[in-house]
Amino acid sequence: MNQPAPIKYTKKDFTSSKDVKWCPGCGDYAILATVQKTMADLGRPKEKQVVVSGIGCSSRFPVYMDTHGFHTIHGRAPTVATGLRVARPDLDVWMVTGDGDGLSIGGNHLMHAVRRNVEMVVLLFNNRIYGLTKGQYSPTSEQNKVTKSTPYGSVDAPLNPLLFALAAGATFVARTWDTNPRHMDAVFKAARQHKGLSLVEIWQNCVIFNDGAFDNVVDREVKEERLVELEEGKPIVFGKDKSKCLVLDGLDVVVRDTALTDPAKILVHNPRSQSPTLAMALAQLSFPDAPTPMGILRQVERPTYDGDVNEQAAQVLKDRGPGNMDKLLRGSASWKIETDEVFEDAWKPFVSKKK
Amino acid sequence: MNQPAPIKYTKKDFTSSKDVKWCPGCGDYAILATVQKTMADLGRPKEKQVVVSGIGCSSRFPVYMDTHGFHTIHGRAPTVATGLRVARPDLDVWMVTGDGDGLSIGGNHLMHAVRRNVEMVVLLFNNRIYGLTKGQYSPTSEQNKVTKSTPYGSVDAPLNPLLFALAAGATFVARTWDTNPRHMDAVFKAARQHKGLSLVEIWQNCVIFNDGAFDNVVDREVKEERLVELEEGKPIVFGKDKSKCLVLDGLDVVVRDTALTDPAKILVHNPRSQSPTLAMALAQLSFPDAPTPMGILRQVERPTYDGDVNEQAAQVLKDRGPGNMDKLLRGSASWKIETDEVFEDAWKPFVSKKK
Amino acid sequence: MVDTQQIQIEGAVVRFVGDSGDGMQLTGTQFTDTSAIAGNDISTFPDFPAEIRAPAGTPAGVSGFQVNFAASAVEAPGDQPDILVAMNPAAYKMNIEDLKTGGVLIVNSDNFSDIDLRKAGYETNPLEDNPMVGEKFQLISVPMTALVEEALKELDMKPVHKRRCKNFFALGLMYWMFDRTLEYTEAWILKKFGGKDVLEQANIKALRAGYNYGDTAEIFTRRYKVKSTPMPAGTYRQITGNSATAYGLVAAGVKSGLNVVYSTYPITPASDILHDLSKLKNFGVKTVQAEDEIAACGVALGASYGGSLGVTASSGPGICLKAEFVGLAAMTELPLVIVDVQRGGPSTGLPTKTEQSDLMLTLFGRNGECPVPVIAASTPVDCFHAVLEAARIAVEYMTPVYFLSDGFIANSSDLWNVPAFADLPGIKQVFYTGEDGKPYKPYERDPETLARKWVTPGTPKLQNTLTGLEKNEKGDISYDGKNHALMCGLRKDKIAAIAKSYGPTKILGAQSGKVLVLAWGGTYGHIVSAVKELQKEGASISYVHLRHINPLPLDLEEIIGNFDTVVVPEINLGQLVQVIRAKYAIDAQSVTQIMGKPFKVADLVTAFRKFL
Amino acid sequence: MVDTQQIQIEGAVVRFVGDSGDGMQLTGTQFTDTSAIAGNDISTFPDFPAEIRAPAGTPAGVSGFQVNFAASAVEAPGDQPDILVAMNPAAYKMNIEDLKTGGVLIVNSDNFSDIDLRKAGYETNPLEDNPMVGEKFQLISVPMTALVEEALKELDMKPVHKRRCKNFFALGLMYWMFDRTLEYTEAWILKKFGGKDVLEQANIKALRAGYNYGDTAEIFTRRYKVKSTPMPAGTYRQITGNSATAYGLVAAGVKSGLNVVYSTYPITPASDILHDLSKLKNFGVKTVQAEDEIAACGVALGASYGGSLGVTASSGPGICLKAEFVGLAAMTELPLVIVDVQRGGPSTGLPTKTEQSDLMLTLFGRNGECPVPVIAASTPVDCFHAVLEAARIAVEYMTPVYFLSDGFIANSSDLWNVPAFADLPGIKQVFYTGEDGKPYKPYERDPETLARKWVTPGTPKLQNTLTGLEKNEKGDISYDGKNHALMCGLRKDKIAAIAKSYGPTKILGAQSGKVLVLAWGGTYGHIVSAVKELQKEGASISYVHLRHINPLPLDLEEIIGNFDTVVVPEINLGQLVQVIRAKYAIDAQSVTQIMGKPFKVADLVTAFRKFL
Ligand SMILES: Cc1ncc(C[n+]2csc(CCOP(=O)(O)OP(=O)(O)O)c2C)c(N)n1
Ligand SMILES: Cc1ncc(C[n+]2csc(CCOP(=O)(O)OP(=O)(O)O)c2C)c(N)n1
Ligand code: SF4
Ligand code: SF4
Ligand SMILES: [Mg+2]
Ligand SMILES: [Mg+2]
Repeated sequence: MNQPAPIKYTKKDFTSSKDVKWCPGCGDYAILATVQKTMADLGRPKEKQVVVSGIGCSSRFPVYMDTHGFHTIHGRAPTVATGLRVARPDLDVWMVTGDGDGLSIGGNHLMHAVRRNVEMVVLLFNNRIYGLTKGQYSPTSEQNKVTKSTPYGSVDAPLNPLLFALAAGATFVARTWDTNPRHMDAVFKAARQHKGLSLVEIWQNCVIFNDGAFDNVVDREVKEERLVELEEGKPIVFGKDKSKCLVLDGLDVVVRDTALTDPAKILVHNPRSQSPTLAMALAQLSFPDAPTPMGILRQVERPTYDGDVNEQAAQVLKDRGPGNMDKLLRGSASWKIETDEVFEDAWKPFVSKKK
Repeated sequence: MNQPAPIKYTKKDFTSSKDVKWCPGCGDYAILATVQKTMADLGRPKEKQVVVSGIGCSSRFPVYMDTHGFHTIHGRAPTVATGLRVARPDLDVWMVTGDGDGLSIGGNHLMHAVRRNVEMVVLLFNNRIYGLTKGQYSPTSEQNKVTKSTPYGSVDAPLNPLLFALAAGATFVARTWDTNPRHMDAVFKAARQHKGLSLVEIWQNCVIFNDGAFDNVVDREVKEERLVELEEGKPIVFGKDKSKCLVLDGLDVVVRDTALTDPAKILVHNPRSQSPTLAMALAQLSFPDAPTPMGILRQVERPTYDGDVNEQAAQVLKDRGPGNMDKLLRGSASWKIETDEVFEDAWKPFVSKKK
Repeated sequence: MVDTQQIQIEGAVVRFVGDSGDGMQLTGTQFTDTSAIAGNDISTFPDFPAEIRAPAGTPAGVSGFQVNFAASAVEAPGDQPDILVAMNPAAYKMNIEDLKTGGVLIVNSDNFSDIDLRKAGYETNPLEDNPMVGEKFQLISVPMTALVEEALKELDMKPVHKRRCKNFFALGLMYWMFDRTLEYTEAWILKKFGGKDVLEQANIKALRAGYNYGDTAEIFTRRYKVKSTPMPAGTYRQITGNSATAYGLVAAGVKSGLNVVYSTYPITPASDILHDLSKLKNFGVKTVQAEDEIAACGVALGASYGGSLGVTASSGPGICLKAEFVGLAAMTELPLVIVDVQRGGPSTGLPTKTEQSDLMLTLFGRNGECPVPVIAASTPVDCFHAVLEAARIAVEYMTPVYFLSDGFIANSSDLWNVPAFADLPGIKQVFYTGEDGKPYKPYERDPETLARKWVTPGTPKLQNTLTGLEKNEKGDISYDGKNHALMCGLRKDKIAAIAKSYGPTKILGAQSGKVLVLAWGGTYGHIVSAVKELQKEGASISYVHLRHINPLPLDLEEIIGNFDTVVVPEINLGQLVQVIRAKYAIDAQSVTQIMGKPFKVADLVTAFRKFL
Repeated sequence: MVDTQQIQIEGAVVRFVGDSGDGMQLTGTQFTDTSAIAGNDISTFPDFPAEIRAPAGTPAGVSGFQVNFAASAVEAPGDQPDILVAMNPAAYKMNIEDLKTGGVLIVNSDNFSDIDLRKAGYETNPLEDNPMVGEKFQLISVPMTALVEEALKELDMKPVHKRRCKNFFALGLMYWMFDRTLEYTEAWILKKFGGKDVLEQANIKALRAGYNYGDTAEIFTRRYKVKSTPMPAGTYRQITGNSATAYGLVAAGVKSGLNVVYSTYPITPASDILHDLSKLKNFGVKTVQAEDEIAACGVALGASYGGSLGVTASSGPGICLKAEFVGLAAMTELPLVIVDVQRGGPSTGLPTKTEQSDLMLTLFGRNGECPVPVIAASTPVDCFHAVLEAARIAVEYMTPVYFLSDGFIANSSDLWNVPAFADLPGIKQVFYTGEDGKPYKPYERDPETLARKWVTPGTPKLQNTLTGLEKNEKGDISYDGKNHALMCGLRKDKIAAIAKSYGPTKILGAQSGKVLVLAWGGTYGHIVSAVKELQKEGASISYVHLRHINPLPLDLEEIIGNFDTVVVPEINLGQLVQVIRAKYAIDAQSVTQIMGKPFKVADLVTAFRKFL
């Protein structure tokens, strides 16, 4: 479908009148500001932007947007978003969730939405903690984490949100982080323009309960060496003066010295390859063994559930014509009675079985 | 831990007195017989074998076993099994589930059990249909499938159960099929002996609602060309006279003519590599592009949740000594009153706040 | 030669029983259709096991279908069969006790071999040396298998396939017995196979063989004739409760001008509604099979948020899972219909059996003060009208509504004088788009209905965010205590106000007297039969059957006040009775049965008599 | 020089209010501890916003802590504060209406700048030109920020950190005002910082500065002295309801000889129980933070199946999700304790506010006939005893049990005369291992309790499979109608039989009379105060507070019969009242308030008076 010409908006057009109630310094502020900018830049009709969320600090997001919104219940936003897209394929659906909302209680719904490729942008605010309930560990918390609920350290291994999405058949998977508005904005725009479900993991700092959780990678001092911004069609190099690169060793992606590596061997980023294996290999990279990849890991086309549901309905309508209610009610095995006699004892409380 | 010497059992020792109520010809019968044989061969104490299941034709399984069993509710067996292992690490837990029970309603619980690596064998009976509710499509049904609930064909893309488990961090992942008792038995034994969660997908034929769903791969006539039995440390070759092999092409696993391939290039199966990428690549293979891999795709060691929970409890007990209830109740900020005066108006319905 | 008498009777109850694989449901349905078309009123009761195919020949695998047909109004499928057709010893075993004294038992004697008997748990043949034979019932043994094999001997089919046609033989025999034509069933077979299968011929031949056997075998001493029923003019059909529910939902969509998004997760006995609706995409219906019941409810609510009529359905275990979402729907005041086709509980319970034990769950099974309307259907046909009413309330009052059906009415069928669609009541629905230019307050209410305005996303200028948190009239989140009290009160009053939209409650019988029977749901047919029986005896007993359980009709208090005793019969351990006692502070009496099946009319008569 | 009078008073209600970041909860707790140790009885009420840190200085971010302390028994935290300490204009705004006429308002005047006023939504300073000042209350303005900065000027700290100590200044001032020693709080500070932080010195200095300010500032005309309370000998502590619940569960484990597996998913206001229990692994407690509430319940049930005491906890929205599993626990008859710390509903509602609106949910929120015992705690301390009782019933009767607490008692604290553990009641628990050699029937019952035997996996020879399907005494799946009726009846009777194990119901007041107040849960403290007040006036009013809501005490019917009117006060729209009306068919009257907070004693007095 052709998008109509973009409408001129400013960030303010997407800012609701409600007081923002996150803690001062919370990473959520920057994400909110960026999404407002992204929407303004994209210029799609604002009344058609709908933000659906679950429960959590992050899930308060729609309250602060001057769009339509639905702050639903914990973990279930993907289902409401799916219903909305099935009913209203004309709307742009944005879903906001947290690492607890989306991967703990809501993991199954998110997985099935991904599998079905329901067209929406999923913004997964990953702060590796339960913020709103005041600091219990989450499915993305590192092992041995000491939190309110794990005074002796947590014992579960963390989940990798990107790998999770890729295995479920995600068509668009990306990662970005709260202190880089430029990067967030670019990723959000690409996500919105993708036809299908776009899952964006956003590393988000919770200043109160998990402050600095991502500093070992995103801190200004270290990030050059510890994260790599993926760019389609470009060799994957990073570090000071791009002195390091990624190459394939069998099925493993490993770090090498750029200077000592045959340029032809340097891995070229291709988010559009049909097989998700490269994206899966990249998704597994992390500090300290390798740089954390940021940007779009995968972007491919596949029919959407909401699209297909509506197309199938349209096709049936075309093939069979609009349903005739009287015919439906009579069914294929009815018969007529012409004489008109009435039971003496016919009594029904609501409608008469026989008039 | 050393396993004690195996006890001598026969299959009959694991057969309950209850009438088996599956449809004649159902693949479930062969799986039941094999599990009974596997348990007998392993010779672990039968009273320590516990089968936990959800709801579905497959989930009736424990009723037919002469072991302890819990036929729970739909999709939730992983949670009950987790609780059981946390409470009772001395028991051998077997979990039985279906493609609906385990991947539709129960997907999240299964994922979190896999992530936590709770020690149990999960037998996932995949018949690509909802059997017990009489034939609706399931999350593993192929796209466009016409079923009772999808008269015009289903529109969701199927989920790959093995990829799903691998992305969640599974330490043991295998696939087998109902018409090969020898293969099933070997896989079940390895799964039981693995320390951690062993996920075994079993292709199971539902004669009533999805008859022949796997025939295009497992049928006697075609299986030599269309499936490959993985063996640790062996080159992956298949077909008549092993004329075909798998090789790596970048990150893709592709089929080649064995005769035309440098033997050193033929992929050697290594389920024990730390990175799951190979297993993930193999899990994606399927007819018609490639043979379906059968056998153990991945088998690595990682601490178990149930083990760690119990170890941590033991450690705390060791460090702090057995808890003293009176001390606990008094807490760290109590004070004594020696005189003994009583309120006139002290009235409490149950216990007196002050005696 | 035996003389076959033809006897004119008012009606009869016939039960077909056999193995799950024997096609008893099909046989029963055909027999019912033919009886209905012949001009009888009918009521049916299918009863089948939870297993897909329990081991052939065992009691666990027995499947049955009972039909009551008569020349006068039929309200229930009948307590006891007059005629029992049993295809094997297991079926005999599980059903013989129900056969009416003086009834007729017809068996397929070829299926009473030693091996068959053993599967049913018999050591010896219960038909031999059975003092009941002749005394309690008349036995007619027919070697159906052999007769079918003989009839099909010319056809090129495997013997096992030939034997499968024996249900058509039994059907043909029953057609002979009740002097029916084979016309309807033959046409059905032709339509089904379209000339493409040898089975077409086989089934027709078996059917005729059964009919002819009756004519010639000289073992039947009686043949029956049921007069056609005097009926008002109209178009008639049979319909099950589940199909009626499906059609009622389609009708609700068309009447309200909304698309219907039906989102569910399969569960017995609700799945057939999905199966029906998934075929009707050209009626503006979209169906979603979700990953679980929570998701199903969320998808439906998301669709309602988007301006469709969201509908979700399940049975007990799945209804439990929807509670949190129903709370959100109540809090955000969006329309939603939740269909609960009740089955035996608690927990997984008795999945294929009927029960009325989810009433309290639907009334109270949510956190917080969260009143939700509850509507119950009384008969298979009534499912159509009652679900339409549920949708009306959902849309006109902006609220989730529970619609209660049950396993009995869901699978049973009765005869339906199909209404003209245009004659059905309408559903008022308007989306608000700010046309009055007033400042928009999401929770401003219609002074009459107390419903808030329905604004869908996509509406320019009226952006707002719905939330399950408490909020004020402007839709702003509010933790203010007074506002909370106000909002809880308004939500309660809105639901209470729905009762103003009902018509007057109908009473069967006198307006005052000794006993008022007060009931709800799928027990209607049996209770009305019992009450009429007692009324004929002159007993002072009247009957009110509730469609609306929450809110209760406004005139109910007055009606109740006119009777000495209120008796509440239910298929549970007493649920509505608690509601009535709590509401009116009266000592209402409970009559219950909880055996996975409908009441027996005779049991009800006995139970009611105690209060007279 | 102003003369400071020292006045002897019976008790006082003090409320500290400030921004979420101002440390009001800590300040209140310290003040309470010191009062308790000084020999007063106490009752507290913390009240904080749902946001972690709402924007500083705004009304949404106001956090409060109220304590009632006295020389005689204190049952509730008090309706209105005598003294209000307000740290900023927003706190002033949200609380000033509650201040008692003639009370004292103490403000941090440094926080009433224009910018602060604007954040609170004021155009002008409400303290200036306010006719209420002096008339309705006495205002004491203290430039706390400046005074703290001054007191800490020598310390090497950022100014922002210095300013954060102002809550200790306020605390010191209140200690002066009530003539308390600083001892306890100073010891607490030393223990907390262990000499490692400059904050240790800073806080102590601020505390002393506040105290000294009172001594020297000459603006306080009155100082108070609350006598110490006469108390029975014993060891005393303060405890919140959530901690008491945690300890009660630990006690239940030790008393029954079972490990406790506490499995939950975080939710306000229940999470603190998890936080407490996760530290107590050396008491045989294992804690599991599950992926959601369904899983949490499944893990607990799996643990019970394995022979531990499985416990799960949540609040309203999460309790909804456990319904299906509770049904399975009831059907398989395994012990399980489900803790519901109620909060404002429906839906997400008012997460940090209190309410009693999940009673009907816990009584009826499951499919099928599925009775489950419901126990409610009445005070913070009672949480300990009531949850122990819940565990006793779960284990001795092999059943899931709901334990109801609420946001008010969960976070409030009262004084506890700590019992000796040995004096607490025991829990009888036996695993069956086939020792009597009889054939094992999984659903054979103890003739007294009707409980089935507890056999855990691992037990040789007694292999059996539990299922949520209906089954017979032998544990075999059964779809037989009569068996179903029998089993439903037995499960019901088992729960009913629990009432035989209760002691006699205690009545506060006469055994008969005009009004019986009948209540449950965390309203106890306020109701008992109101009833006593009326009794002092000579009114014919008595009071029964229920711990057991299902089954109700056997002697309740008789008690109720001795009063003209039964009045049921609740923080909801009337739930227990429905149960009482339904059960006894009486016209019990409802008194409700639903504002996210406890009753006010005065309101109750007024409400009860109407029935006298
Ligand atoms: C059914 C239900 N269970 C639990 C909760 C409590 N709860 C609210 S938010 C939350 C987790 C928040 O974590 P996350 O999704 O990571 O969001 P964050 O606050 O970190 O942004 C929980 C457990 C709830 N509101 N509803
Ligand atoms: C909460 C709940 N929802 C739905 C059902 C109905 N139900 C029973 S089994 C099943 C699916 C079975 O499919 P699968 O797990 O693949 O098992 P199979 O029968 O194919 O072996 C469903 C939907 C149920 N029993 N409980
Ligand atoms: S608690 Fe953490 S995530 Fe929540 S608002 Fe505060 S800083 Fe942000
Ligand atoms: S329905 Fe299918 S899966 Fe179920 S028992 Fe029958 S054949 Fe097996
Ligand atoms: Mg988080
Ligand atoms: Mg299946």
